[in-house]
Amino acid sequence: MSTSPEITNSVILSTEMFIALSPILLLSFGIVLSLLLIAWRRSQKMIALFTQFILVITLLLTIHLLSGDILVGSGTQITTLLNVDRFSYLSFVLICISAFVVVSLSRSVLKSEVEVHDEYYLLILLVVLGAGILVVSDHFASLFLGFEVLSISLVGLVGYFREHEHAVETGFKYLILSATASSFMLLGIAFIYSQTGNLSFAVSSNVMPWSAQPLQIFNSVGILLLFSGIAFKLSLAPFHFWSPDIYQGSPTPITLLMATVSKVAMFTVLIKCCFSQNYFNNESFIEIITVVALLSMLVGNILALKQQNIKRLMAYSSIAHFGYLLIVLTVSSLQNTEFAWQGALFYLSAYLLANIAIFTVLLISEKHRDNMSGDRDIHIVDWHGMFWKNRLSAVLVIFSVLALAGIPLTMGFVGKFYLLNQAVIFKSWWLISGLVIGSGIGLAYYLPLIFALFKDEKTLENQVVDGSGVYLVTTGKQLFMFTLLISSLLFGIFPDLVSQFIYR
Amino acid sequence: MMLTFVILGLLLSGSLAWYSDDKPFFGVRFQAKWVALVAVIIFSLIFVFSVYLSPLNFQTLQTIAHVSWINSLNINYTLALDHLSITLIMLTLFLALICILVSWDEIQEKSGFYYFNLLATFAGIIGVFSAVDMFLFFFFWEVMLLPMTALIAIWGHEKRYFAAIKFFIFTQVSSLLMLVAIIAMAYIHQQQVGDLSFSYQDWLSLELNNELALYLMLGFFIAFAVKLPSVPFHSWLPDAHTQAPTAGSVLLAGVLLKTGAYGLIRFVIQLFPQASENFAPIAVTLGVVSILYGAKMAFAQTDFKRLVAYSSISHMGFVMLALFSFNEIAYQGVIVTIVAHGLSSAALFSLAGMIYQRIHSRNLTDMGGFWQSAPRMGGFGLAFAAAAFGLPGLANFVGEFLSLVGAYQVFPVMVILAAFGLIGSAIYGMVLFQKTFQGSSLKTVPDLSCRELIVSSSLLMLLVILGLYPNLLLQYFRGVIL
Amino acid sequence: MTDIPLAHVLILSSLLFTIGFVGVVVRKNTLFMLMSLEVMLNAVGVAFIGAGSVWQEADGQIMFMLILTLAAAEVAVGLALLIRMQRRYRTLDIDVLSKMKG
Amino acid sequence: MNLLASLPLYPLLSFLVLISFGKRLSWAVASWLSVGAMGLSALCSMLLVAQLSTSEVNVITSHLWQWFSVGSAKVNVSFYLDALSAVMILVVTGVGFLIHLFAAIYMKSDENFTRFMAYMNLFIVAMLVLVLADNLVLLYLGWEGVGLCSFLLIGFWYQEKNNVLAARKAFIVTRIGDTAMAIGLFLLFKSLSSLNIVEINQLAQTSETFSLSIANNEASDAYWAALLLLGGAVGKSAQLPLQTWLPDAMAGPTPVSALIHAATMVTAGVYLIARMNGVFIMAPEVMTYVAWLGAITLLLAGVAALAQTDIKRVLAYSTMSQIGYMMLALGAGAWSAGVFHLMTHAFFKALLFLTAGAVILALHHQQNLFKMGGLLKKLPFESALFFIGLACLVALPGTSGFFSKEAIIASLWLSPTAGASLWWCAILGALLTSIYSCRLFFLAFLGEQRFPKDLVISDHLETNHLLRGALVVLALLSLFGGLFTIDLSTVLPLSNESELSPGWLHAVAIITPFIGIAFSWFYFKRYRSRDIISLNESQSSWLVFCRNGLGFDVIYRFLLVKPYCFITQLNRRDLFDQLIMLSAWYVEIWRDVLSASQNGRLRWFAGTFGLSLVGLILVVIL
Repeated sequence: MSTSPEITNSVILSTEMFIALSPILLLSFGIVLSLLLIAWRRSQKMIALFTQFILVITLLLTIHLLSGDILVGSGTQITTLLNVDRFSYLSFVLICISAFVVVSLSRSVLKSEVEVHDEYYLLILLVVLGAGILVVSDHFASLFLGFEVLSISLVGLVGYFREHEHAVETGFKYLILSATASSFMLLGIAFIYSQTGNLSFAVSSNVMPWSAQPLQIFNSVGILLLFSGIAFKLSLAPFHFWSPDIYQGSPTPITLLMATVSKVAMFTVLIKCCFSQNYFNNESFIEIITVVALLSMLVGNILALKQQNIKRLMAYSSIAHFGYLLIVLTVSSLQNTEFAWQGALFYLSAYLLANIAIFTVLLISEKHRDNMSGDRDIHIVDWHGMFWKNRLSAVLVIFSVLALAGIPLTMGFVGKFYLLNQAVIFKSWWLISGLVIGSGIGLAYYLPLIFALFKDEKTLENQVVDGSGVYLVTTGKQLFMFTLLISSLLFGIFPDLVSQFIYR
Repeated sequence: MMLTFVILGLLLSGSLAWYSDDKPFFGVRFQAKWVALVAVIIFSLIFVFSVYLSPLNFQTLQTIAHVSWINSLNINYTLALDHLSITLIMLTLFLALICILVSWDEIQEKSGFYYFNLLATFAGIIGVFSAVDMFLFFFFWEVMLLPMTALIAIWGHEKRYFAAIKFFIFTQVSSLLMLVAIIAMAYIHQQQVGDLSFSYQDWLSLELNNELALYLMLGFFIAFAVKLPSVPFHSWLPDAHTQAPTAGSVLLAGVLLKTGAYGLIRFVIQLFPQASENFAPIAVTLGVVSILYGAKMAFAQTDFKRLVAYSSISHMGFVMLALFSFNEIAYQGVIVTIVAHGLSSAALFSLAGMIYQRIHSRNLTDMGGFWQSAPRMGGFGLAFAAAAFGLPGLANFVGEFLSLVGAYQVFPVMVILAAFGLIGSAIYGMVLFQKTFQGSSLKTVPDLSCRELIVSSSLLMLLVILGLYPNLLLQYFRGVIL
Repeated sequence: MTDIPLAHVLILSSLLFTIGFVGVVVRKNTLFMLMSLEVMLNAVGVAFIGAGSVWQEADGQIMFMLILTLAAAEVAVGLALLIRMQRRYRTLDIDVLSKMKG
Repeated sequence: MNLLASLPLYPLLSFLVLISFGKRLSWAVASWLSVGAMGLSALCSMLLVAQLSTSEVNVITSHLWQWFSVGSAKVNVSFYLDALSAVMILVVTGVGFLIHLFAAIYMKSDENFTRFMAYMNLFIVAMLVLVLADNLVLLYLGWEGVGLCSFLLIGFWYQEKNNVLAARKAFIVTRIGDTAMAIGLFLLFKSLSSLNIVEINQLAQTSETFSLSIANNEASDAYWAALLLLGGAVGKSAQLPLQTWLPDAMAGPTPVSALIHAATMVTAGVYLIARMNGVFIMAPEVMTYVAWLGAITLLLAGVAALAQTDIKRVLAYSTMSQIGYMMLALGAGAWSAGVFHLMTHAFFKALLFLTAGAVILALHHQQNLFKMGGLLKKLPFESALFFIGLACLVALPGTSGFFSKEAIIASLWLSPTAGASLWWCAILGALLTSIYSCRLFFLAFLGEQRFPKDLVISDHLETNHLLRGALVVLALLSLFGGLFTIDLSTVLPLSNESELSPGWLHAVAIITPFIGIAFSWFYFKRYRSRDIISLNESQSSWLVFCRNGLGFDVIYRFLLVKPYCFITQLNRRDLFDQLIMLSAWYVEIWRDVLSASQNGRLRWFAGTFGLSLVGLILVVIL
């Protein structure tokens, strides 16, 4: 239910604003076109190709806008709701890339079904649209709108394959919990609105009207509730309970979608909201951030320790990673928000790359096992000896796991280095020790995962993968995996390639 | 430039060895181990000649390569050499030869990947010894760990995964502390001098207040104390040694422990002279405790490799004691001990490997009386055990004697306690030698093959030469005032 | 303009919200969970209306309009899932849906 | 390469040849090589001594290369020959050559003969380096080398368990002494900042800080340095605290006991104290400790020798007591008397051991005295030689033992650091010596034949002229050794015989051996009477206590060995490792708790939402 702004008179939307917003407009136009396409001819291949086409066009347009000079400085304000600046469109680039990957991966998953799944692609486009709105939002209403578009379409996607045993359970859990979270967030927004009187992120101190005296308690509780809603979506520590089950229950491409698109969007909007409202000099907010960050670093890593199911393991590791990312928020003054943004974006791109790689290999081994009957989830034991059977995917997994663990030679390390830079500058010693202990515990489950690839016990007790174990991987997939490997290595050793693109 | 050439060359030849493992190549069945051997020989010759011929005076740090890497944080790829790193790199290259020869026919399956990991570790270690930009140092410090952990995890013995994980986590967590210290130092440099810099030479000129300097020094000290296993952080070493393949433990004991000592010399003593001066009493007690504790634990072991591992902890205790006594004689003792311990522990571990290949067990109880059937191995075993407990005439004695004489000037009581370590080392040296070679002979064991003979005799020859003429090494370290 | 102090409105909406929340946590039947979700959303609506009236702006009411649409969308999807659950598990008890553990 | 540098070279070369070729060499070639090398070095040492006596500066040095430098002090591999080391090299190479000759024949039947001779040569090299070293570090090298060779030779027949244990015990006990000496070295370097022996002796006298007793504690550097050097000497020469290893060292072949545990190695401690007299003079209290130590060891060893049943252990304890005499002499300041006794003792103790070896071989490895008896008739030649040895041991007038022991006893009465009481100990020791020698002689040679009649005496030792020649030379040396008046005045400080000690001292000293002989003639009548066939040693608890070395072994095992083993076994699994594993286990517990919280129930998830909100509010408020 996207509202297309062209109908209102043009004074609100000048051409320059129109250009600035063009990627998101193009996206929504694309959704409408795909609806028409479904109405015209229902063919699985057509809709998939069209969605990929739309995403590529949006991506190219955003990159063109970025390389241009429209988005310099604090960015253009489009109506009070949206504010487009460099960093939001940089994260939108990340979102489009991962959405494109999700769409191309799910083409092979959907092929095995019998009826046509065009609404699957539509929902993915809606998720991307929601993320797009979130990324550029500057107002609580647009935040709320983006949040809801994202969550509702994800609910549809999460329980997509009806005959999977956990489909209903996952759908229901996600629906109820995201509804609760959004209502908590709304309550928070209501409280903040009642105190400050304005819903937009831009700080304006209009005076309290005559009767009500300012109730400071509601303002800070409001901020807390707002943060809890966002924290739910980022699956940070105290609100992380939903993510393992949903990650495990939903189909793999959708898990990837959730792990990348929704989290990147939510984190960008969290940074935008914090920096524009300069919450960072609000002392209690920093305290909450530190507590939540520490909790998620420890809980995320500890929970993953003996986890055998790879999807749940990825869920826990993403909890931990967003715990690390929260360090970015503990900025001490306005002018080094620039540096915080760079650190966050670099770390997010490293995290994305690693997740995409692991989920691609996960999908391949799942597809291989599907035609072997039994659709049980992939466990670490299924990946035994993969290094000796198909080397490329094993090397890819090794490097992405190392990136997640933050070992040099990979992009993850440079990301962690930036975070540490941030933490050391602002002397947040608690977060540093949390980071050190967290990555120490993290190694205790990343390393067994890597060693499992090398184990080639001849006697596989639960014979899941057949003797040969050599997956037949289409050349397209191999090429894709090869590019992923090369890019993760290249960006790891020469991080300047990425950062000079961010730092302009 | 030649150093980068050596490092990259080792990596490339490792991948060549991996790629060309038993593939027919112009008719001859190419073997990874030959590729590795030839590569190491070539690169060590290149290194030796280029150092020998280079006009630079290596008394102080001479930068070899300087290329900008991450210019947003002013990090650049700078390598530098001085006498200390040259000696250690030469020790590494020599032990590289020994590792390849030792694992000649021990590694049968997946040997291509094995030699890749081996050469990659050597490249990482040479990088560690020569990196001067702290970020690059940390980069090599971690890169060196990956192939080493792979070596332990894939070709190790029964409990290899646990040992590999423990080894990795120990070093990783402690080096993260070092990373925090590095970043903090970089920012202090920014505050004091204006621009952000990670290069070691710039940091030498910083002056820090005492309390901050102590914390920073501790950050570095813990990372190197874990690597040079001093007592509280040593428990990864016995596990890593017992489970690693022979070449792995030769490499681990011979060189990886030396990176800890090198780090202490370069980045703790010279970077924070004042802070380490008032930290010295604690560090010296740590050193003495690890000498006595290592000797005591070594005596209690029944596993050959575990015993030798604990003995290296004891030997490294001498290094810690001598380093923190800030005495010029002790510093020379440290240099000789480092090289001597590198050779003698590498020798003992290759001996352990030879015995393991013959009786497929490391347990001292099922050894005994090998002197009867393998007199030459017995002779070498005696010489290496003698080196371990510091028999004069072999290199370890010179190192220990100089360290203790130097340290005595500053900490007399501590040195007397450390001297009990000499008795302790004699006891475990006896236990090690007598349980394997003397006593009633249970099994007959074939004597040394010619390959093993080359390995042992080259090691012994070096130990004797260094023992009787240590000036070969010490002339470079005259008058180096810490 | 009946001058109901802002605090009262906020406290009312918080109370209503907690009632809805407790409803979600305690009720075993999925239908009632959806209903208590509605209660929570409406409580937030009240808060917005109250805040809007204090600041003499229409923002609060616009937000309430948005919340209504949201509530409608959620209930629609919720009921669809409800029907699927009824057909699959023959019961509406929420604890049936807790197979994924650990 | 002048003569002095070549002295240790010959045995070293023969050692290298023997080791590298090992079993491929036949007996003849190996024995010729080793004995020949020894002969060459003996000849060379005689030439050197002759050269020394003619040269006016009475010191010969030869510098090989600079080993390393400790700060400003240069530690180099160079040899230094003066009167004292001349005596020592004569003893080492002379007696060593004769023992090598005997060993070549004695060990003929052993299959790793070459390894044995190689070790013997290596031992001689190490001993020569020890004696000729011009600085303490080179001396320490010789010192440890000698310790290693004694370990190898004691544990030569390493198949039996107790040989292995004896070798280990010898090495570790001497190693304790060596560590004490090493610490002494460090102290000497710290206070005198030089390691060269001659410099140290001069500096010790001149530098005032060295002997100045520091105000608070009265012990001065000299006191500690001397005490530590004494610790080293005590370890090597098997004196009181560290003497338990010598009796067990008899597990090695007899030539080894002769060479190492009688003539050369055990005297290294005496040599060290004599050589470092400069330091000891500056610490008179330590000199008295040395004297008292020597006296007590003297008495203990004498008592223990009385109760032994094995012929070699008797000789071992007698060596210990004779070295006690030397220590007593050095403690009393009679430096040259001590060294003189060292020389004569080397001759007759080597003679005693070799003849005992011949007797043991003749009786097919029978070492128990109570299984011998009546050998005078069976082995007249050996018994005569044994009698000569015992005569010198007991110091009957005219024998070399008499001259050296009298010199020591005479100088005790008046010496400042020793006194009358020590003189009486020396006399009592002489008495004990004569008693156990007679007991030994009666048991072994007089009395009834207690070994089985049909035992044919293996005679291949008898007919060997070379062997007999060697023994005869040794006998002559021990009889007339006393006549060589070695003039050590240039090296060692003169002891004060100036004022005369009371006349009757001399008489008492001469009579005591005869009193002892007379007493044992009647007391041990049973042993020498012809008609008693079976004799077995009495098992009275007191005698068994003495036989096991007066309980020192038991004490040490109880005080040191057991607790050390207990502690190591207690902490086998490495306390620190447990701590780390504890933290890993703690994380494990948290993992189980948290994964239980993931119970998959939707209502629980919603509930945690509210709970965590309340928690965070509390955090904000606190």
